Amino acid sequence: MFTPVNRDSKQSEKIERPRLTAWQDIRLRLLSNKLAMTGLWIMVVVVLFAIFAPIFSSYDHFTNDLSNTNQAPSKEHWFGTDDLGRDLFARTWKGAQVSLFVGIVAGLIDLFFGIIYGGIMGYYGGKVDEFMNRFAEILYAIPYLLVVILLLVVMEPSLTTIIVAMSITGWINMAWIVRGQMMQLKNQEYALASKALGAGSMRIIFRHLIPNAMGPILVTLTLTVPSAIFTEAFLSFLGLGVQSPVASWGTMINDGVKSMTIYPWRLLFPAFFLSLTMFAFNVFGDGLRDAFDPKLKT
Amino acid sequence: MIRYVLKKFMFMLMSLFFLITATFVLMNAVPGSPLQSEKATSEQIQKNLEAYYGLDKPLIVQYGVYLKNLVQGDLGISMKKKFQAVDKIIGDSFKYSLKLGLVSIVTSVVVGCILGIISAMYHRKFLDNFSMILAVIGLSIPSLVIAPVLQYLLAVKIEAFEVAGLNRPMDYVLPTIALSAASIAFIARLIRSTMIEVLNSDFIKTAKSKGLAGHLIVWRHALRNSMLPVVTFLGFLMANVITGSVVIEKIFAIPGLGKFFVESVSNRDYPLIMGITIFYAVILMISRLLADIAYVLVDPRIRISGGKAGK
Amino acid sequence: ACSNNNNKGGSEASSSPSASQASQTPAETKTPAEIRFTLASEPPSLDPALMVDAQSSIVASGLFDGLTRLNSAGEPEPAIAKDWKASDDGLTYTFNLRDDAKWSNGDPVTAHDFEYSWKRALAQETASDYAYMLFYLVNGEKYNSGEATADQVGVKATGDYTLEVKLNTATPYFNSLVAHYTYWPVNKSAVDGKPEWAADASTMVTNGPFLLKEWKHGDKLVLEKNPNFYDAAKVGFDMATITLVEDASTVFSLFNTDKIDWIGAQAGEVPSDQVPGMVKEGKAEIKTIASTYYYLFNTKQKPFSNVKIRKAFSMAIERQSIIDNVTKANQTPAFALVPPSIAGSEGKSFREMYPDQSFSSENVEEAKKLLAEGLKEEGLDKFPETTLLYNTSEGHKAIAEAAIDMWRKNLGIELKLSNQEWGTFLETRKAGQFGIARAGWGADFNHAINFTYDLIHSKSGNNDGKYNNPEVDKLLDGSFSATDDASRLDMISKAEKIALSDDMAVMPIYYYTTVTMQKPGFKDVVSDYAGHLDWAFGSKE
Amino acid sequence: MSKPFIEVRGLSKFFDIGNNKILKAVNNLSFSIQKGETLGLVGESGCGKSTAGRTLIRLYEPTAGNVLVDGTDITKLSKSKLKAQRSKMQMVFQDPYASLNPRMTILDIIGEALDIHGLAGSKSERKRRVEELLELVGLNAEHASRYPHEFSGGQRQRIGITRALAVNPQFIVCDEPISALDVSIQAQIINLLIELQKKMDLTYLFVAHDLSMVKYMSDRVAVMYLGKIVEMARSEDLYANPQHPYTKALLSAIPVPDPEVEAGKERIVLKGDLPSPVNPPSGCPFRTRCPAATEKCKSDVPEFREVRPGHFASCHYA
Amino acid sequence: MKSILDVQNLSVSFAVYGGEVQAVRDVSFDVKEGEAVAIVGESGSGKSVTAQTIMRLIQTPPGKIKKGKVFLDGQDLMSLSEKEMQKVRGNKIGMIFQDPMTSLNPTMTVGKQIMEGLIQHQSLSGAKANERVLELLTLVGIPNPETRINQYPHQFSGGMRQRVMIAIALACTPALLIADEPTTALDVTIQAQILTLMKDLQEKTKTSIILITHDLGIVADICDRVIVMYAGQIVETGTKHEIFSNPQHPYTKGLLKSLPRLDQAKDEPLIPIFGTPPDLIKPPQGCGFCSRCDSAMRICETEIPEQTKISDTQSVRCWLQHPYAKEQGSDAGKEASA
Ligand SMILES: Nc1ncnc2c1ncn2[C@@H]1O[C@H](COP(=O)(O)OP(=O)(O)OP(=O)(O)O)[C@@H](O)[C@H]1O
Ligand SMILES: Nc1ncnc2c1ncn2[C@@H]1O[C@H](COP(=O)(O)OP(=O)(O)OP(=O)(O)O)[C@@H](O)[C@H]1O
Ligand SMILES: [Mg+2]
Ligand SMILES: [Mg+2]
Repeated sequence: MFTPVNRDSKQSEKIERPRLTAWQDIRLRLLSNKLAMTGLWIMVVVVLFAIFAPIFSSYDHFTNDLSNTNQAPSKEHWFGTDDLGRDLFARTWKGAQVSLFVGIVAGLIDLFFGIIYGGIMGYYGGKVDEFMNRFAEILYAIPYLLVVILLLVVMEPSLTTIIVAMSITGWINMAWIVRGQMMQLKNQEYALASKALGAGSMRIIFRHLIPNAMGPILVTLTLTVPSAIFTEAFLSFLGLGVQSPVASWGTMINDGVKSMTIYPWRLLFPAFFLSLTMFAFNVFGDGLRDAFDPKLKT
Repeated sequence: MIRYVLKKFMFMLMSLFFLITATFVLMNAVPGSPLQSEKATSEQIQKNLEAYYGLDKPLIVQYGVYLKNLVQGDLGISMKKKFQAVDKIIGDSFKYSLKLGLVSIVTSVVVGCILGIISAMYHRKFLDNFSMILAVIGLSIPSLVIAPVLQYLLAVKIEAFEVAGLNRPMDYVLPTIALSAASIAFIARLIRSTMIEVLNSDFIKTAKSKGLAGHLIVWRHALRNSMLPVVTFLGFLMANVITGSVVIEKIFAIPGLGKFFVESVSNRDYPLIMGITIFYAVILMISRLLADIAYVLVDPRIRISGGKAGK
Repeated sequence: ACSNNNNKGGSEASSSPSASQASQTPAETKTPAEIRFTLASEPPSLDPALMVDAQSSIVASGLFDGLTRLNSAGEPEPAIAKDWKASDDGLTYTFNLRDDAKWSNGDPVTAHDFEYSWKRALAQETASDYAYMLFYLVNGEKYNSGEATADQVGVKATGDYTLEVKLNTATPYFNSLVAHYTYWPVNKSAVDGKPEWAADASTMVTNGPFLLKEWKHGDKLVLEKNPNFYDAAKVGFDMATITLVEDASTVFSLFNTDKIDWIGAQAGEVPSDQVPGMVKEGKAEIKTIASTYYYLFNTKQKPFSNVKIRKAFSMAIERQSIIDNVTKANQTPAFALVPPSIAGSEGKSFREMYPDQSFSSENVEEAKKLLAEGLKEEGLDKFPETTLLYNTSEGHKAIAEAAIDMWRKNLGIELKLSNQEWGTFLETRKAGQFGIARAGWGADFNHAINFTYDLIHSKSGNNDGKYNNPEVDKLLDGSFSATDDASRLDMISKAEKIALSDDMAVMPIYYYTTVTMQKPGFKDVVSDYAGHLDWAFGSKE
Repeated sequence: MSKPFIEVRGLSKFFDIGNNKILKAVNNLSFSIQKGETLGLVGESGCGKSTAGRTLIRLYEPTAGNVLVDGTDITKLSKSKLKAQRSKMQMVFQDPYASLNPRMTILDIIGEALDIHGLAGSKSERKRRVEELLELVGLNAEHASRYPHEFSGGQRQRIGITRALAVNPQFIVCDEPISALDVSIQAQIINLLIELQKKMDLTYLFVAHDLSMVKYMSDRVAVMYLGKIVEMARSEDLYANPQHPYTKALLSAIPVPDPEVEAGKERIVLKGDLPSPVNPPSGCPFRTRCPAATEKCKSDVPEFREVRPGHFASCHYA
Repeated sequence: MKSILDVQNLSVSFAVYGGEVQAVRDVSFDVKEGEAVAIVGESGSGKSVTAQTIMRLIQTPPGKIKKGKVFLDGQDLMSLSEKEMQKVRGNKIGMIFQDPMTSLNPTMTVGKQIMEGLIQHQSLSGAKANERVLELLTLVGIPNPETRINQYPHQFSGGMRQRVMIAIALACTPALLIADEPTTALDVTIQAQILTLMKDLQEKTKTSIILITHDLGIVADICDRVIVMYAGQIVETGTKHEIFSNPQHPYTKGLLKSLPRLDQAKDEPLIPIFGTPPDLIKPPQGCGFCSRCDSAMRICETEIPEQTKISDTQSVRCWLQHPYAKEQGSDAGKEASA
């Protein structure tokens, strides 16, 4: 018992804690967040339904059945039918495809431009920042409707057009968020260290700073996606986006609100699933932010 | 401070100039014209109309004339609403939007703060989850849905409120709820996250070590320090809320400015488009400037100087 | 699709006992009789020369009084003009004016006011959209284009209370035409040099049954009975409150919570999903109006340059099914352009005289056959990609969706749908960038020529499908110089038949109706022939 | 004396802090360091030590002055030339928590240095080299795949040193590499630095505010006050015979971990705080806190002069 | 002398995901009236947690006071309600934190922050409180207190702020002052000012002080007794002189050795303690220092050592004090350096 042990000093450098990469760590923290996981599951289920429900449904989203208009939900039509007798179950999930696609793609594009623009603006600061900031501000204030209508002149209405339309100004908010983060992070010593090694600005911005600004970026993204979904409805209304008989949640809600008091199911289902998805997005985004926040680490 | 405001002001004017130019060009590039109608009129009538509104002149001349009038404070006359001055249209409708907007901003801030504070104080406990779920729900349901549902349930079914209009104080309730649901949620979450951080900061420990009670700590020490991000957010919120919301105005028949954002473009009412764009930009810039200034008031550490106000 | 026109259903109103009683009984404590309704948007102008739309005309019909007024059947009745006569050649009209009409500023309403107002409407610097309504006058068009002077225009006050009008061609419906708002008078002293006079309640000078008390822009208009109106006894309402509410559901809710008394006929709209229920419960009424809903074919472009294909498309549409299941307001299936409420002659409507049922029929088998033939003629082995263009609106969308579904089912053709915002839509349609495009037309005045010349004459600016048949043009041109009404209508009907039956120039779908709801106790508040609310001479018990 | 390895002439760095105010963080520094030598730099917080270190290797663009590294003036180099020079001069940062990117593995953090200068041909070579370097500072190869947050402060600081070493530098600016560390760990790092210096013939600028460590580490020590060097000498010399009143006060203020010494010590307690570098006092910058200040100190700027052989000070009365 | 604070078997842990950090493990000590006790130890050894537990400032959750009692003047603080505890904080115990830059509310004037405690505990009127604040500011050596009172913390330098913190802590003349590394964030010249001030104040007010630090120099300067903590435990206590001249625990010894003496030459290497402190999420089964100890024995890995009294005032937790070890170990690894 009382005999000395001779140890290699190296051994005392051992790290006791289980080995966790940053991603594993984030995953662990996410997994332990019940609300966020609920959000994730909702998202997964909604996406699965959006993909498979239209395939397996015995109705399609476009065939009219004028003898069966505005039917309440029933065995045949789970979500009821609309004013042209189309099956709302099929339409809701077809709409989910459009809305989710638009939301996510627009979100990603905003992310892409916002990060680049905001990253450069925030990192360089000074005159560059002033100039780029002004430009964004002007773009932000130009009547969006004009831009969109003009776009309609040069492009055919389609999902692509919608996404282009949204991307014209959508990224500005993201850029501002990223800029704020950059200004905070650019004086971090690890950025300086990289500079001391001879790294260029782009490397510092995109390898060091952006990954560390992921938290606020993700939160903004969870706000961008829902707003993109609503903007899609608005743009479709202007004739820019998906054309009937394809629907999106946004356009279905627009339609449904009008007949809310007599055919409530026409509003209920798309609105419910949209809200549910938004809810899921938000709580998941929150969880993700918490998981990404190194300050909350132990 | 004054220098700072002056400098900002110069930048604002410059931005405005570019904005005006860009909008003018865009507006004229867009198909359709203010004089069109579904029924074709004779070429001569069309010409008379163009001559009347000066649309027969080359664009650059029109632009010059517009700028000249603008400098003299003349925003022109609407082409669709015959002989109503643009500034008057904006002024009349802005009155309503401003009133409703301010009410909903105050509501957003007060309710959002309360929810956020509750959440932060009971971090990771039931009340936290409860108020955050409430907030997220507020953020998840589009106002396009909230507004008509509220209207139907509370105004039509039980007639507790007026269906439309904005005449008595009670009339503000429904549109305010619809208008502020999302920002309440956003502010609540913002406050929550900063307040959690603030509550973990050293000076709160100092306050505790003085023997202050929990509510006093939150009220005297944590709240003001948690308001900073809200103030920045308010800069954007202000501009967007007080200039009106198309959807809410439509549903509650409020004669606000919001609908003109869409209407003026649909009608290709050139002077009104320009007027509203300028007005909106000015409001946007002023709100952001006010947010900067408010920032200084909230946080004595930040002194406005040169280019870097608190942001 | 909508338009303008104004008329008064005044004659019946006079028989309203309550109205006359109310003004005679000394007990004035009764709550004032008020009518409340909504408009979707603010009247762009209340200046008769500048008005172009239904909203303005509904409000202004309470504020102004013209030479004549149309009753609910669409026939002219005396108003400011006590009587009138046309010369034998039909080119000169003489109106005798009553001498007790007054402006709201106290001035008498004289023939000079009419002369001034008409010339003002024609003047270039007034820049009136509807100046062409006055092109019937001699030199009217020339004056408008600056080729003639005001003095040369064919209107003259030959005395304080006599107005002489010279026309380019015999126009037997001219006495209806002067009921139109472009022919209404304005007060020179109020108008001259003050272009903004009609944009504010305080500067308005009017001569109608009501006075504009308050105009809160964007919010509401309040009209009060004009005590100095020459026929004040006929005016049943003490006031009218017109609020501006855009959203149909909100309007409906306002009605249900007793905040308004009327919906329909351009003064609010019953939400289409509510219509069947409301009609069933007897709460809503459906009235036909003078408007037609139709699709334009782009006749200058394959495949719709082929008449057989056009016919096939029209035949494959089940109009009644669209009406029953989509539009749901008991519209009438249309096979021609002139709607049933447009007058013909001798008390019969135009459509009664020339029914459109025989123009074409719905027949899927025939349609398929025609389509195949048409494609062959065009040398096409399959139907090319084609777009159906419509302007953004729920209603248009539903109809378009139903239509393409019918073509899909009946003809096996897949069309693309495309919707556009209004301004863009008009431009696109004018430029002919469509295969099929939605269109609609409402009456400017109560005559069949308004639905034919304007829509199918190759020179008309409204013929966006670019239909061109010289024979039709010749018939329509000829109708202007026809001396009697019967032969004029005959020529018009022939032209219509060629264009719609033989050539299928456009594809009519239905004749519009309007759904109206009103609170009990109102009398003589109606939708006029064109589908505009006519309220000014109504009353409330 | 041979030609110095680092030669700094009149180096200044001013920050424009808006409102037309200039903050003179580093004001006209001149000194040189021999190859293999350690120059210690001490001074109060905010006196410009970090700024000096950073400007020296051109992490900040100098406002004025020249820095000659091995004969090349790096203040004049173009971006691309500078990048090549960067491998010669490196920096170890103060805060071992903030100086490692929390989102990167150690392999990537150190590997980045190799990538930038193209020092590793293949992936496996890169890994091998990183592991080699880790061994050099007493860490395990196994650590390469871990993230910074898994390490203790001392280990992180060693990683920071490894990163600097990765590019085979000749000159390292150590910006308070131990002040964020525990006492028991500090010695590990100091020993490591000294060991590396011997092994690789490194030249150090060692910034710190712990005077006992600086003395132990350095061959010569420079004392900074308000952006200026007020005294510079061989370290034994400086400690045994401080000339500037600031240095004297500084030395007396260090608490010595020995109760007997502490009990008998007479401490010079300076009054007041460091003045703002935005408007420094006229004349001698130290005069506001100097116990022996006179009218002369107010008006005349003392010259930085050699008061004894190899011992420089800027005080009128030294 | 009467002991004013008596801490008995205090254990505190924090729930974190993946386990429990046992930050303080079975800590007992006392503080006598008018005495200055230093707690030294490696970062993360539980010094701050101990101090904050005495004040009951540990956030629960994630923190949890597992067991133990803390008597202040015979009253067990751990059993008080939150309300009662508020009467103790700031009134009977004052506290100073490490970082004066973040320990003051940036949005409140300095005067108000000092006044708060006075109003809370002594129900002074506004004017009276103001007077007292001026008095306090003068006491801690802040010039122009009249103008300073209305300024915000950012208008103060670090040293000044720490003086303000001291004024806050002393406002109600508490019996015990806990200073958690009060000078770590300050410069040496400023540190000297603050230390001098604290010494003066202690002489004047006779307040007992717990001074947390890891600078042995400060300990040597102003403390009477020293408590050495390692990995959540007290490994050694003794008077200042005992600890410096006769350290018993290998950690204490190592700590003293790893510091350079002013006369130490560069080629005479420092003797560091190798390795890193244990992770308290999985505290070692035996002695916490075992993995870094040169003289570790088998038993050190498995059993927590007993407390051994060296003198009336000095005691240590180390198996080397065990009679067996003394027998066997004389030739074994005493100087077995790696
Ligand atoms: N990027 C910057 N912009 C403006 N001022 C700066 C900047 N960096 C440093 N300063 C200022 O320059 C002065 C010197 O700062 P520096 O960081 O060099 O001091 P230091 O001696 O390293 O202090 P410490 O011991 O706290 O690290 C300080 O007053 C600081 O506020
Ligand atoms: N709120 C908390 N949540 C989780 N763990 C905590 C918390 N507070 C402290 N700890 C842990 O408790 C242990 C002791 O921390 P403590 O702050 O008492 O150390 P210390 O001795 O004061 O160190 P330092 O010298 O760095 O201040 C550390 O391992 C720390 O990680
Ligand atoms: Mg520094
Ligand atoms: Mg601590």
